Amino acid sequence: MNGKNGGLDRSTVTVLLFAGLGEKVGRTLSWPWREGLTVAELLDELAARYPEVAVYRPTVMTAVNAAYRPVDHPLRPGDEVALIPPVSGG
Amino acid sequence: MNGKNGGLDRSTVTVLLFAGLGEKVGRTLSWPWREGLTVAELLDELAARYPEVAVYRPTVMTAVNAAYRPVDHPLRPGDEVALIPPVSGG
Amino acid sequence: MSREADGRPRWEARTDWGWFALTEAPIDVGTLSAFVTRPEVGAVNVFLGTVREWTRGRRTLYLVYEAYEAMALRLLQTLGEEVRREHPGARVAVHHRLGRLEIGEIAVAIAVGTPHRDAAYAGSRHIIERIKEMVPIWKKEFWEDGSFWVGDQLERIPYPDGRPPEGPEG
Amino acid sequence: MSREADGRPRWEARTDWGWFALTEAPIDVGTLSAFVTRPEVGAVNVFLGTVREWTRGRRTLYLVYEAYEAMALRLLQTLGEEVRREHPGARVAVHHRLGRLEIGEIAVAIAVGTPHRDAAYAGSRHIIERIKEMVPIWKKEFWEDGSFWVGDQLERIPYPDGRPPEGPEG
Repeated sequence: MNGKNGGLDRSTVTVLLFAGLGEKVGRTLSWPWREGLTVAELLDELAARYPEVAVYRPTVMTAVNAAYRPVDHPLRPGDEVALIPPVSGG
Repeated sequence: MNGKNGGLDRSTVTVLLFAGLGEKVGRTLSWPWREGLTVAELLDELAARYPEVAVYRPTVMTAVNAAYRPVDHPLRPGDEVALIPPVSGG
Repeated sequence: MSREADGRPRWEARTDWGWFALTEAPIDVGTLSAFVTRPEVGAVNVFLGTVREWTRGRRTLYLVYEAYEAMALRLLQTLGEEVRREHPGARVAVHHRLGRLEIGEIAVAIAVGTPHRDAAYAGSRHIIERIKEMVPIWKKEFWEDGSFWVGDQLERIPYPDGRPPEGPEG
Repeated sequence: MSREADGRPRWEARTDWGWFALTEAPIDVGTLSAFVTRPEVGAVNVFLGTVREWTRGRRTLYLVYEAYEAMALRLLQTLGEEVRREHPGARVAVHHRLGRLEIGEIAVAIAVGTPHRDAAYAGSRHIIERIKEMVPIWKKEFWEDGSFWVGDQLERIPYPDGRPPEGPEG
């Protein structure tokens, strides 16, 4: 559950995107990690690169390593960060 | 659904008893019908003959031809009268 | 009255929206839930009453259910119609076992299918409450030390002292 | 992740009281209700979410479900634990389909077994409400004229104008 991916550099985080957002941007991204990076800052960087992330951002919840986390959560290298659009299971 | 039983005299009613009451008194009785007989009067007559009917009487509901009916309901020959102790299905 | 394939008796009524039965054969949950599932249905609620072994410290060995079959079947249909009046388009199946049941067996299965879930929950709940209130079916519990018709203590509320009577049926 | 007998993927967690799964294979209601039925259980409530063909006049052809599987499975277990905290001794099974589903198929099945029925109803209702609120599973609807991720209109409440958007996915 560390989200560590053997094929990825340890100085990155893995970003997972789902549903419409995943279809538009891609389901998995590798993104550079830096000291002190938070979920919010990661979202800023992704939104600058992917306009769709900026559009979805007001509605997504965020999870780190498969658990919901607030946007001020600090990230560690190798973390798996998920952008969770409004769910529609059931 | 008339409760008419080919084997019974048309000047009788059929009485059905269930659960503990049926075990004690018998599950089916044939009882004489008379002009103007109501459910309440039938219960009076049964209670005089079967002490268990008197004991159960405060708790039984009554049905005529498979539908709940109040005790002032008049009976016709051939009717099927059920004494329904507190139910416990489900 | 008809017969199951194995000869056990069965009382049954089936319409385009409802399926009601009293039977001495085991109840199959999947068959009931499939009956109430249709293209217009998005939510199915199923309630199962199962035979519990322990009731307030007393062990049940098995149960026997008895019914006034013709009347009980008619009333189950009436309960289905009540659900349809409240939730138009609902599909309803209610099957109740009769005869001897072992621990863990399904005594009653109620399935209600509706477009949305509020109605499915409300419908199945309505039916089980009304069954326990007014459908002429009776349960006899058999314990290690005796047996007892539930409700037979001549009160409208079973177990008025909070547990089944101590003695065997008198 | 494991595999169904036919090779379809399956994510599963099972304890002595709970059984949680995400699977591309059809869900069998009887298996779930049997899992939550035990000698101490007297009431089982099952909720099924099924694939509805018509939503406000629009015809669904089929659905595709996608999930963040590891997180969804963990959260389903958490929901089971919430029911256990509220209703000690409850048994819980929750299975959710993934991949393509046809009309009438079961998308989610929730079974809760408890000694008495209030808790069984409350438990299954709690789980379906929480799934729709916070478990990372998404539904894509395919219509004759397009497709649409439900929730994707960027509002927290699907169908804010009372019906699905008219156009195909953009």
